[in-house]
Amino acid sequence: MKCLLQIMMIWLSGICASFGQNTINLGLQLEPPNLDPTSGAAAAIDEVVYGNIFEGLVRINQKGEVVPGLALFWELSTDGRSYVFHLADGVKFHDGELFDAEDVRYSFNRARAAGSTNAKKYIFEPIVNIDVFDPLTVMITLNHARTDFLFNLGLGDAVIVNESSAANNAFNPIGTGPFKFDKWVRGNSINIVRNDNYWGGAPSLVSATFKIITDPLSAYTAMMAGDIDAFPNYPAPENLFLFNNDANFEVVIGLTAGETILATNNKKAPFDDILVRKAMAHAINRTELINGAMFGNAVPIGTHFAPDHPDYVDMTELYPHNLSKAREYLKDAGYQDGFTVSLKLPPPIYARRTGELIAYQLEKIGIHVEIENMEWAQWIDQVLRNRNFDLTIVSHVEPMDINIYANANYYFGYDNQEFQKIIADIDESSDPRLTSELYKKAQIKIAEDAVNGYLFQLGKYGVWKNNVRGMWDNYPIRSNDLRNVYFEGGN
Amino acid sequence: MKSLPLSLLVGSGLTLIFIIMAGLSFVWTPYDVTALNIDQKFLDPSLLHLLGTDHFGRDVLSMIMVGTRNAIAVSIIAVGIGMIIGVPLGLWVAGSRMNGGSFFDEILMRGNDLIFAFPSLLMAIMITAVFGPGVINAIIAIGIFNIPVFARMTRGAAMGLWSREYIMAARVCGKGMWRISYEHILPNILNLLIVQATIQFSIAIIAEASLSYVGLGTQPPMPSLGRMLNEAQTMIFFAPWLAYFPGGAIVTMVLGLNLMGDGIRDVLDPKLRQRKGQDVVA
Amino acid sequence: MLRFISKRLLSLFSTLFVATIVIFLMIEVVPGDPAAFMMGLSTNTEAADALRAELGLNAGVLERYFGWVTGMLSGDFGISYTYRVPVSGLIFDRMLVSVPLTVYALILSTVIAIPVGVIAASRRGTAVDTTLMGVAQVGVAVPNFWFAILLVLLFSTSLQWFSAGGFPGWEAGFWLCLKSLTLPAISLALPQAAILSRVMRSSVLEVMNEDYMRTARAKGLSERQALLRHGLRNALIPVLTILGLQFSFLLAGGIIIESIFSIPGLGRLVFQSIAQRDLIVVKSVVTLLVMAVVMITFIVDLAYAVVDPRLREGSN
Amino acid sequence: MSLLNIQGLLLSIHGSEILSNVAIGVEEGQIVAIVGESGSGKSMTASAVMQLVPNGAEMSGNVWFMDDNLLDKTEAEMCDVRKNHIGMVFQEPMTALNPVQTIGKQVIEAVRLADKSLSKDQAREKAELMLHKVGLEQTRFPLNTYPHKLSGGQRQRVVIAIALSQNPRLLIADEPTTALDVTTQSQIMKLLKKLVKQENMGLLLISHDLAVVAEVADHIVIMRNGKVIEQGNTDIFFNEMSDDYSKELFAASKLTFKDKKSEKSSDIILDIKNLKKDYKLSGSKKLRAVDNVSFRLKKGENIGLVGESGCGKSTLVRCILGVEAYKSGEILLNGEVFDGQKELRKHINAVFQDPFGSFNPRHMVKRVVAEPFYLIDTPLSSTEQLSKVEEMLNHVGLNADDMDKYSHEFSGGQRQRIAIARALITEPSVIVLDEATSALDVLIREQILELLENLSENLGISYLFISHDLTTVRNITDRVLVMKDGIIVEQGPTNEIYNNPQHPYTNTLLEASPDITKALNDKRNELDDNFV
Repeated sequence: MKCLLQIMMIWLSGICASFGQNTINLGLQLEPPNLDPTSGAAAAIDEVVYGNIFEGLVRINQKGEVVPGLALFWELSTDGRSYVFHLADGVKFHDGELFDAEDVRYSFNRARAAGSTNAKKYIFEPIVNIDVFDPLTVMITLNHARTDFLFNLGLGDAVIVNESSAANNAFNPIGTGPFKFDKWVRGNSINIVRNDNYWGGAPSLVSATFKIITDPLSAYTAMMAGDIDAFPNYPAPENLFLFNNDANFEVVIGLTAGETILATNNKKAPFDDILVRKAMAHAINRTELINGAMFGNAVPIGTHFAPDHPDYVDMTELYPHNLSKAREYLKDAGYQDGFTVSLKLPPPIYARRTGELIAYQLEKIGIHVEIENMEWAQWIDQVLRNRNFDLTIVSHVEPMDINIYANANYYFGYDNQEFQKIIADIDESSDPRLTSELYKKAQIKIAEDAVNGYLFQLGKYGVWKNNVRGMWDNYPIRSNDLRNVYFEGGN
Repeated sequence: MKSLPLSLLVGSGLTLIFIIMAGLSFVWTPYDVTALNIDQKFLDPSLLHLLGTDHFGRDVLSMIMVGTRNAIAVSIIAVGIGMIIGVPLGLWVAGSRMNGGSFFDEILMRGNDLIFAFPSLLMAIMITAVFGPGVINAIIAIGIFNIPVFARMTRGAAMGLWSREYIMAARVCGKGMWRISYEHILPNILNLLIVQATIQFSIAIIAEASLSYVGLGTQPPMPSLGRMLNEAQTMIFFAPWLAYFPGGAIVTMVLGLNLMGDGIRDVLDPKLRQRKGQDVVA
Repeated sequence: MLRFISKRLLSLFSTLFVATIVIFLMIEVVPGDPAAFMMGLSTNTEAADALRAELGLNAGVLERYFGWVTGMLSGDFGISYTYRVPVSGLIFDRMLVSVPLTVYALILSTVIAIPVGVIAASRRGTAVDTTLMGVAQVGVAVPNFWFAILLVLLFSTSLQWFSAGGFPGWEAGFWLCLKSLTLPAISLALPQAAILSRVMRSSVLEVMNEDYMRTARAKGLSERQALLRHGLRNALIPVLTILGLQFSFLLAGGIIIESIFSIPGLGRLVFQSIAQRDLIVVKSVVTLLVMAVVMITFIVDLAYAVVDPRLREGSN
Repeated sequence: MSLLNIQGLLLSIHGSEILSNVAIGVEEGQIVAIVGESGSGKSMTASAVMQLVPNGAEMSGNVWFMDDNLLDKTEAEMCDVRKNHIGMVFQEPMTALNPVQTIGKQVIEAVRLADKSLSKDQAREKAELMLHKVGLEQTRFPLNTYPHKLSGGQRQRVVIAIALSQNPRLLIADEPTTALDVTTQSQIMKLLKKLVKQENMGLLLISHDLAVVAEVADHIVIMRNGKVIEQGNTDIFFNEMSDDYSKELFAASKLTFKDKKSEKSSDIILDIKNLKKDYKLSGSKKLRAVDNVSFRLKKGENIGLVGESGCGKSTLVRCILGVEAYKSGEILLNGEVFDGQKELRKHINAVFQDPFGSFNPRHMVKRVVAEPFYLIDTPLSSTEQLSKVEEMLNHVGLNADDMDKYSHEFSGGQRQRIAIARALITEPSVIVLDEATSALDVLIREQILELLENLSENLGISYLFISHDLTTVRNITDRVLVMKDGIIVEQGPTNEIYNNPQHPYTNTLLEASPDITKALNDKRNELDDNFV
């Protein structure tokens, strides 16, 4: 029996060798709660389904650019309010249903309806009209021009779903993408297989398995043991160098859209005093944070904007690490003897490690920080909803989310009319050059106001076997689009 | 003069070492455990840093000293809670049962069964989920599960004593349940309680380590042995000492306590059989 | 015997009933709600409210309690808030991993502990006894998660005998699954084996002092024969209790081990569900675990009755 | 050639000598009794023959069994000897059987150990036969009976059957009846005697009670402190014994009568009226432990309450002592209704059976004896208390220095004295003596009884003397109550009850009571019969 098994295994491995590998095992640290990207905000959903199972009218590529998706091309009216999308022909959902313009209308109407559970309902708010001209042409009219509308349509929250299957997408996702959902062993793995009828040319992988590996120790051992071919976002930057030293692996350190900030409760004393915030900004030593917490694998930021974005302004030298200056500001604010604050930390390891370092750094200027580790649920409850906090550390992983500073009710409570005006202008702007200028202005404004402590952009630590090709280097959005992934040396 | 059992000598020796380490950490540690020094991270054990340094450049020996102190403090209080509530409860129901009332006894024993039926680590996690992670809640979570242990043990031992003739004699002298419990029962089960307390103490140390391993015990910047192990686990491939030393410290401390418990039992009552296993599973 | 069983069953059900109330109330006071959790950093409170309504979180307390309990009685544990699939299926899948893991660990620990305990007891006072019990003392002192890390370091990384984690699923074949459960089972089993062997040893020692052992010796049985024929079965009685306790402890206590080895077991499910406030899963799993403990206690009681005829009559 | 011949047996455990130069012989068909107090080495002698001695024991000398010196045998060879030649019966029948195996299995095991050639069915048959021989009929006690279903006496029969089923040449019985009631005791003794004659075995019988063995033994060995003091054939031994210790033992075992002055006052200090007490059993069933018991105790009078285990006497005592509530009836103490109230408690106190369990091991004697002062409303100063304690210790024959010792520093007899001192300290009118002398060796028992008698005369205290043994209460009581199944079946002046029992149960009890004089007479008659 055992002997037979061995023979079988040798035979099987022979097959694999002769045909080249065409299935991939990917490591995923967080299991998605469900597989419906249009409901809920879990990034882990997009990491599995975006671009693989579901597609939107447009797609975001790994450089963060908007490229055609289900809409092969589009026209924008001169007032910037109306988009006419020309859809790909012959596209079928995985269940065989034909995709057409009605699906676009259905998907967007569903997302903006009252009672929608779409986490980014705001994307659809500017829509006033969706006109289906014919099955392959749809016009979307906005209340006013929005330069970010197309980009937003590329997000996972705006993927196109079919009316007949939408309700079950949470556990049986039906999309139009190059991969079909196969099965999900909860807590263990999610399997997707090639969609041979894919309209855009089938991918080279026959199937892909996302293995859920929550524990960073397992992540390491699973990689080393070869159980995993690729870990798109490896959870333990501290031992990345071991893979770097190993010729069997390739390590690609890229960027995510995650601005990691020391979020500060601007409505609460003493942080309502800009001097205090400036003092803190000077007390923060980004180099030490990045070395200590991220083991050198992160890019410092001085404002709430992705450093690889063309509009990014480097504000890191606005408040350089300078303890005496920091103390001076504190003294000016009347806190020469310091004060005690709490620092509520959510579970991710970057937050916990950075938190310990921040506490140590602030201690040096007399701000005594009491760390309170908490779960996400508690953090959301206390920090995000009830704004019951002094300081916290969190990574804002949504792309282009500087507009959150315009919301005076957002948890860090930055209520500045000047800034709100800038964002409003961005919303109104239909001129990309102007928009770009406004974004820069916005970045400078929040940096100057030291709304939060801007620490670093979260890195994306890609680790894969050295024959894996076509993985994303960066996470402009959370996606592991596998359409271009293949094994070198395979067929 | 009877010679002391080896287990007692070794056990109390080990325990003493840790108590001294913990006590010393109040006044002195080789390095400041709250001072982070990134330049000094992952240093091998050397004369400068006897047990090496961690990812923040902290001295592992100093952290173990303070971590031991925290573990001991948490365990003492948690076991204390268990004793202060559990022992009188056990005395009470044993007394009331021996005096004819079995109602409260039934309630307590059912309650005991109920608590025992709940998976302890899971409940500790739930408790800290409700009240937030931290030392106090860890103490409560561990302490709660100590109550039925002591209540049950006290009850059992007390029931055995209640049938003794000197209790009968005391009852004939008109002494009430509580007076008898205090004068006659308690002093005679003290041996058992001490032995049980050392066992529970060692269990509490492992429990504290487990809780802080999952991030629910002692909070940073206070070092804790369990959290050190958790933080170390992704670094063991290049800095294994980060896992060896704190783990070794837990093992030695618990070993010391268990040996001491065995030793005390042997000295106090050689006939007392080893019954500890039942309670160690938690 | 029948009265014995019915009496135990009655206490079993009353314990379970009280347990459901305790669990439900405990879950009620847990702060944070699943809908908000799922919306993450989103500013959209409207969507969270809609989600809350969709998940049926707005019903009254009593309504929810009775809905839950009556649902469970008919095998319907409700729909997971986060996964949106029936909780019963979720739990069942995890049980397919946790129960075998627990049984595996228990078998390992029993197979190690019983001979060790018997040998140590029959050679009490000798170097063999001292060595075995010394090792057992160390075993008791080792936190299983630390042991697991050491095992990984040794077997998965240095020797590369075992894969370090993950579970291939039963359809991948029995041996493959067994292999992937081996390291976790060992790390769970060792401390338990240490405890069990100590219990076994003292139990055997106690039995060896019993009068009926003397009777057996007087019949002409050697010490060894007497132990095997008359002692073991009696010595196993306290061991049974420990085994029962250990089963339930291991079933739930694998949380950390399951996480270290990336095994999709019950412990990890509940741990993750607590974090995600998927409370319907939490309360169902906890109820199930409590039920398991109570059932096991019941089974152990029955086993006692099988081993010990005195208990069959339910006499005191 | 003797069946068993122990010569110059020396046994020491971890260097301390337990047996020295013991020499005893047993012939086929002979019953040899070793008699001695606890610690005399009698049980160790039996263990030494079986070679079932504690770890660390070292032996020298010779134990000849037929042609073999057992001391030379290896453990494996000894197993064979135990299988085939020597059987043993122990003191504690309640625990001597494996509780998880049927009696049949345990007997069959013994059968097959001794004779491997037997088939399963044959072994079964033999086991049934053996159980029949010891009086356990198949119909009532089938082989699949578990030990817990049996009473102590029945279990002892099973143990005997086990020993017997191996057709031993020698049977060793170590206090086989000590844990049993008198009536059972006499049955078991008769059974043993019958079996010895039937099988022509040798029996080495070990007992602490001369009276018990006198009836059955052919040869008596008196042991003390690990040495054989004196031995001889029963018929002549008692006449020819020369050692003082033997004489003392004999005297203590003999029943003597003293005439009692019967000038009792008519003051009734304890009046029990129609007392009833029920225990709830499982379900709605009840056990009436005390059923309609009435009696009166007058000042200066001593009453004996006699009955076997389970007759309800302990319950009655607990009710009288006010530590247990009763169902109906009345207890009048000095004319007042007593149901445990503290004010009346000083009039009544008790001495219990177990000299080792009667004191809190963590309290010194002065604290133990002073405990009843708790009952005094106006507390005495501690010096007053101490002088009172001293006085009481003197009364019971102890010294004032003993106050500062712990109870474990005293022997059993001394402890009972302390217990008496404690009972006396509040100068009660009644002392309940609950089996107060049952656990003591015969000689000590004598002394304690004497002490009690003196105290009663000097202090005018009344005793309620509870015992399972009729002979013990005979000399100290004025009246006797016989209790069975919760009912007082007979009561009357002690002499009348003894000489002319009315109730058949009383009669049985009396018959079964070991009585050395009677035993010796019977023996003589038996011999005479043989001559005729």
